[in-house]
Amino acid sequence: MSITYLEAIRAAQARALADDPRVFIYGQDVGAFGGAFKATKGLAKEFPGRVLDAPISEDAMAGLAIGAAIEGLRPIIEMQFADFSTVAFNQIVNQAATLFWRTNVPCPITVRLPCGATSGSGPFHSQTMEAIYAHYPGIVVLTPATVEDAYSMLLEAVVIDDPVIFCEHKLLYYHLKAEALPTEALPVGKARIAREGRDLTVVTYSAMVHESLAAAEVLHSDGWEIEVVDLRSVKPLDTDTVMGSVARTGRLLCVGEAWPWGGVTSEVIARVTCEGYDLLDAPPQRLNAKDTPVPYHPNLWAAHRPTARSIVDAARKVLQY
Amino acid sequence: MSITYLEAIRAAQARALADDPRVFIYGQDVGAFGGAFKATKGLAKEFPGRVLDAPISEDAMAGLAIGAAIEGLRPIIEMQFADFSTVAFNQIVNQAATLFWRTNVPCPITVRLPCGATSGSGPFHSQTMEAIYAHYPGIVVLTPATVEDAYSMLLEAVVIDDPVIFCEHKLLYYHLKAEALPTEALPVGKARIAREGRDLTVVTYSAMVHESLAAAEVLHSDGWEIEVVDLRSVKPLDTDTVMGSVARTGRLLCVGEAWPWGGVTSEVIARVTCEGYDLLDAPPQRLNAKDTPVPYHPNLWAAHRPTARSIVDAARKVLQY
Amino acid sequence: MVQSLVEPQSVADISSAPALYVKAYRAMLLARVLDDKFASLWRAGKIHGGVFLGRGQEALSAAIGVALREGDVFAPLIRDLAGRLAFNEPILDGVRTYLGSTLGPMRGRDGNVHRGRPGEGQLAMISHLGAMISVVNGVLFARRMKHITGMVGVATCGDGATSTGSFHEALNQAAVEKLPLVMVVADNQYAYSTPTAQQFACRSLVDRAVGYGIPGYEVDGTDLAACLRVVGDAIVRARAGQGPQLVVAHLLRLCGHGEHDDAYYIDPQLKSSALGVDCLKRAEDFLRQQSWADAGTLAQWRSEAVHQVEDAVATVQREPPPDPFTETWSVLATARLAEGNEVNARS
Amino acid sequence: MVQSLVEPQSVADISSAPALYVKAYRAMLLARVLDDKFASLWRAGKIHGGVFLGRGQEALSAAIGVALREGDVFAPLIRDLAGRLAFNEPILDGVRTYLGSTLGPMRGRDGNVHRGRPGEGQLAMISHLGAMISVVNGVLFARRMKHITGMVGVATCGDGATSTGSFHEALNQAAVEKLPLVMVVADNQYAYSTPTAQQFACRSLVDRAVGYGIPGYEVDGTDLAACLRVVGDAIVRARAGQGPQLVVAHLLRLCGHGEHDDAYYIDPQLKSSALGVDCLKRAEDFLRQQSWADAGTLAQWRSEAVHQVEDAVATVQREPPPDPFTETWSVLATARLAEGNEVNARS
Ligand SMILES: Cc1ncc(C[n+]2csc(CCOP(=O)(O)OP(=O)(O)O)c2C)c(N)n1
Ligand SMILES: Cc1ncc(C[n+]2csc(CCOP(=O)(O)OP(=O)(O)O)c2C)c(N)n1
Ligand SMILES: [Mg+2]
Ligand SMILES: [Mg+2]
Repeated sequence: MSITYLEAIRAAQARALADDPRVFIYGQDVGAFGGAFKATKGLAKEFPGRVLDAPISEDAMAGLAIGAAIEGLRPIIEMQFADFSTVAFNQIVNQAATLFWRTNVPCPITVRLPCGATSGSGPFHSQTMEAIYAHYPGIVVLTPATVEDAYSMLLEAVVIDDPVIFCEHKLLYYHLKAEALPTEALPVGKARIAREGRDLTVVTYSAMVHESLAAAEVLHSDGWEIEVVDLRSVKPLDTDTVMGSVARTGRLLCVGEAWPWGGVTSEVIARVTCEGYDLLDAPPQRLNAKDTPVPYHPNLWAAHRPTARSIVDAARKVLQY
Repeated sequence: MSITYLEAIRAAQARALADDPRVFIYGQDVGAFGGAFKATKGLAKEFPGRVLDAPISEDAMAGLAIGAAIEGLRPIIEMQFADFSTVAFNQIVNQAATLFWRTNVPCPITVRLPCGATSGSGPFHSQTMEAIYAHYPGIVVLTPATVEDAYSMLLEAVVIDDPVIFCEHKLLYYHLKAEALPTEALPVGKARIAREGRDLTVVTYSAMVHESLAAAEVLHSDGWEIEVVDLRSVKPLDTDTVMGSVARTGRLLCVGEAWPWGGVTSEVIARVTCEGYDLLDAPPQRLNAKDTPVPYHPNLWAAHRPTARSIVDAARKVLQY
Repeated sequence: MVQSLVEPQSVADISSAPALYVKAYRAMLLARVLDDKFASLWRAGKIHGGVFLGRGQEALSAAIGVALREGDVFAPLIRDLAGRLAFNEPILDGVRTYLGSTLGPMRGRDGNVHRGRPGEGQLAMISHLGAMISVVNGVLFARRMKHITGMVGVATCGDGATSTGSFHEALNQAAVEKLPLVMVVADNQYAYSTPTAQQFACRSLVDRAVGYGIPGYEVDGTDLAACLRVVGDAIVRARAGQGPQLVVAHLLRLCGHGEHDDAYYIDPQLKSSALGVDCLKRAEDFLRQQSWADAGTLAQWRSEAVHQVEDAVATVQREPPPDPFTETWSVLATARLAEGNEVNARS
Repeated sequence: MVQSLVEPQSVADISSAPALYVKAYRAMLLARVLDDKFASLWRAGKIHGGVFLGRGQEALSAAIGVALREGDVFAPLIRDLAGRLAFNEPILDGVRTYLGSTLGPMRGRDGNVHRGRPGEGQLAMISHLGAMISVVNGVLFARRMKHITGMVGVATCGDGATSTGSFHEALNQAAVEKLPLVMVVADNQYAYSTPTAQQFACRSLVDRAVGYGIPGYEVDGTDLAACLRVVGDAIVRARAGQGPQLVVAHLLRLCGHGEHDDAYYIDPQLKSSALGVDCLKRAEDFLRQQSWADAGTLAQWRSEAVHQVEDAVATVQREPPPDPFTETWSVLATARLAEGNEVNARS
């Protein structure tokens, strides 16, 4: 038996619904249809009245979730694509994110964002929005890279008493597989050493973990040992694990699929250089998507995002310093 | 005669309207009333039919501006407070910012955002949003700190063929004064050395330029010479001027009023450490607002944002390394 | 087919309900006195930020408050002091929030009208207009999931806020889900300085109701009796499971947008029209006409209100302001995830 | 008072206008053939990303296209191939955009239905539903500032998109500004898998018109003659300065949401109802009934359409795909501000 990243997301939602009567799912086409990506397939039937279709009203979807959370429920909202959460932005960053701080009433909502570029999807079905949400106080931003994390972190997202932006990567939905669902997991807020190494720390998250692991493999055949840190959660960001790794390797490359200005990569580099400057034996580097919208054509798309190959090139620069 | 920051903004709009028949202003209460802050006072009368009240529809306000820009006009949109631009967010980052890249048709709109915390304004009338907009490709983000820049950069914003987010700081509106309007100016995209020094570079922008200058003055009496770089524009960001300054001082402190995660300060530090690592004699540091919403009460507000005093403290840390 | 006219009234004539009328009137009066106090504190420099009054809208707002019961949910906006008080918001909550006392529900973190106790059915508005309505929907939706019936949610807004996308999405959502939402729109002729002609082009905002497939009612917002009847009926219907209800009240804002605004732009013709009548004055006249209160009683009620307000202000002025050193500066409910302090130390 | 019913028609009966009907029919036919080609290219793996067809909506869409003139502006959505073609979008634009040719208007940067030539009145949709309508308003607003009259803008959307806040804000804005906007809503009974019962609760979406203070018309979207008349009239009225117009067409989506979707969820009763009639077939029957075309002519037109499509596809398949090395990777129009390359080099 094997289970995909997408199936893990479905399974986590099924379990959350089964375990806790306060959980419900609301989003466009999530009901009988099972969602645009089938992440809620069968759940409407299995949990009658708890998996509900929404009108095309993202602002009101988020608002409804917040109201239900005030009443003690634990809504999961599915945005059909992460990109469309821009029209729910205000409710998320101003209403949900401030509620507990302002009123002492927690706002345990989970917003699932199918994120990330896939070939042929173009500028409006490809975005990763972690940096935007992480900028705001009061939001937890999760970016699972593995089937196991997709499952365990989504379960934990529902339990967390704060608004969680759950960034699922569409490129991993069908192809990424695991043998089984995990029975235990690192808690949210802890990064994971996805591969150990001594020469360079690559800090990354979401789909870029896999590109980075592939790059590490390539560099391994050249004799380099690359340590890959999977952040798992970009806010809170586990600076300690990152610094621990940099302390061992002395070198840092940050890789993200988002745009360069103000993304996870600049945040990580700022933290490491401000707090762990002496750990570095070479200038840190970062690699992001290019600073244009995500292109439609596969040729452009492949060049727009970091890949194992461009990560290898960037890594060599840091290693050769 | 003296002119305030706010009057400079009004004067720039008057001149833009007078110089170019393609310019118009659209926003809530900007017409006969002259805007919530009086930034368009008298303009509706002086330029009949070209300064128009909008309904409370920020999304449609931005959309209308984009359509008018497609037709070759040069709209200026006033958001009543920067905070409310969250409901125009989608039109700005997905429609305006991508238009030229997608279609080759430029989108010369200027969105004026009255930004920044003032005492008693609370979580929803205090935000600075430069980091959010700068993250997206296709947007120019300006953050004038002086009366002269408020004037010249707003004039230039209207001329620029791309969407410009013009971040005016409300705290500077009435109190910041200059003798006269400038006749020449640094172009957008160039940072300015606001104060020369040899011991430490403080990189900052908007209202924090003044807190930083005050901090430099305090440190001066201790014998330290602080160089203050006013970024003026946070995207594009003039890395060259920043690096030139760090090359002279060997030390870097970045100060911003926004929240810490992914703001201007982390972007600047990431750039300098990635590209100018060897220029640094000490770890860089940054100082931002605290990672909570902006508090209402003056006591909390004053502690939430960086001030001359906290900048002095942070600077001493870098200097003493 | 189009239900945009006021339907025949289903509840008894208000003249048989003096107790309710008096209750509402006293909430109006208390709100007016407290609002006036806020204005004078503001002029004296004792209040930071804006002060927003409900002058001229007390009848409408109070009519909401008295029709609500424990277990209902209310999302008031800036001109709803009367409704808040009638729905049991303690006077101290308003005073503490305006003065930034740490003992208030917002603890100095948020101010003025941005207060509430969401856990007790009093939502705490964010500034973004239209944003609270779908939150009310969410509360109602949750109650339904918990099989709680017989309760309602009321959201209010002005003419200007009806132009927001959020207003539309939320009303449509309530209609689709048949939630017991009562949306009360105070068309007070202006949104800040903007007259309704620049805000909408329909005859009356009640004409929006048919487009959501919900009933809509118009009411003279200067007339407390009418407000009690129309708002009360709408709430009764929603409570009885008849789905969302829209009430549009016509009235005039009898003050500036905020106390910083002298409202010079308000059309004098509107001021002298029927819309410009002061609902408090009108209610007093009515009380006297009906012989439900004489001049002495009215003076007595007013003096009680003044005392309540003065007591509250005196109490709060002795309370501690927030202290940045004891403030947690932490934003998450989930303590173990709070990197706030670290980041803050770090930043 | 309420103008939600179809008004008496002001233009001559369509039977006196065969040329217009034929023109529209041929646009429908070409669109159907081209859509089918896109679907088959997609099945063959030649198209990346989604393919979205207008099957069942060609009559409504073509009626828009033929009523527009040079100088008008059109913001089509995903099911508007017929309208695009009728409003002079070159076939090559669609084919090049779907196949990602650098010679197309989107140069491989954007794909499929996200194409246009905004400088020529053909707006290029972004995906976010509702977002194009206020952009049309902006174009119309600008024309008015330039004292250009007699032109119109048409925006289209589906039943689902009417639930967006953007739809509401834009319609209200157009009404307040009295812009010559014609909003055409194709109520095709589903938004992706979601039936209209989960999308709105009013009788018909045309009931929204009164709430904006604009006239609204309903039309049978399967009937080309009716579409030409109702859409044509609305456009005539807007052109004549009568302000925004809402047209709601009733029809059924005769395909999946996209080609990846088998649309198993569509109610069979709807398919066999009057809504489920194929507008293309119905138009052919009408052409024959009116003796405006016989079987031979129809076959001839179809074969011309097939040739046009095949030629276009053959041409584009020889065209170069985008090359990441010659691509500028620069996003600003203002070249001197383009830090793109630096950042990109930098990142
Ligand atoms: C989305 C949004 N845009 C702008 C504002 C600024 N603003 C606050 S109150 C107001 C006018 C509100 O008018 P109306 O809804 O009629 O309420 P009234 O003040 O008349 O009671 C405006 C524009 C806001 N709070 N939210
Ligand atoms: C704001 C927004 N939310 C969600 C989507 C995803 N989406 C694309 S098409 C669609 C259904 C649209 O339905 P409708 O408006 O009825 O048009 P139809 O497809 O039926 O022509 C959805 C939900 C989107 N494009 N924009
Ligand atoms: Mg109003
Ligand atoms: Mg549809």
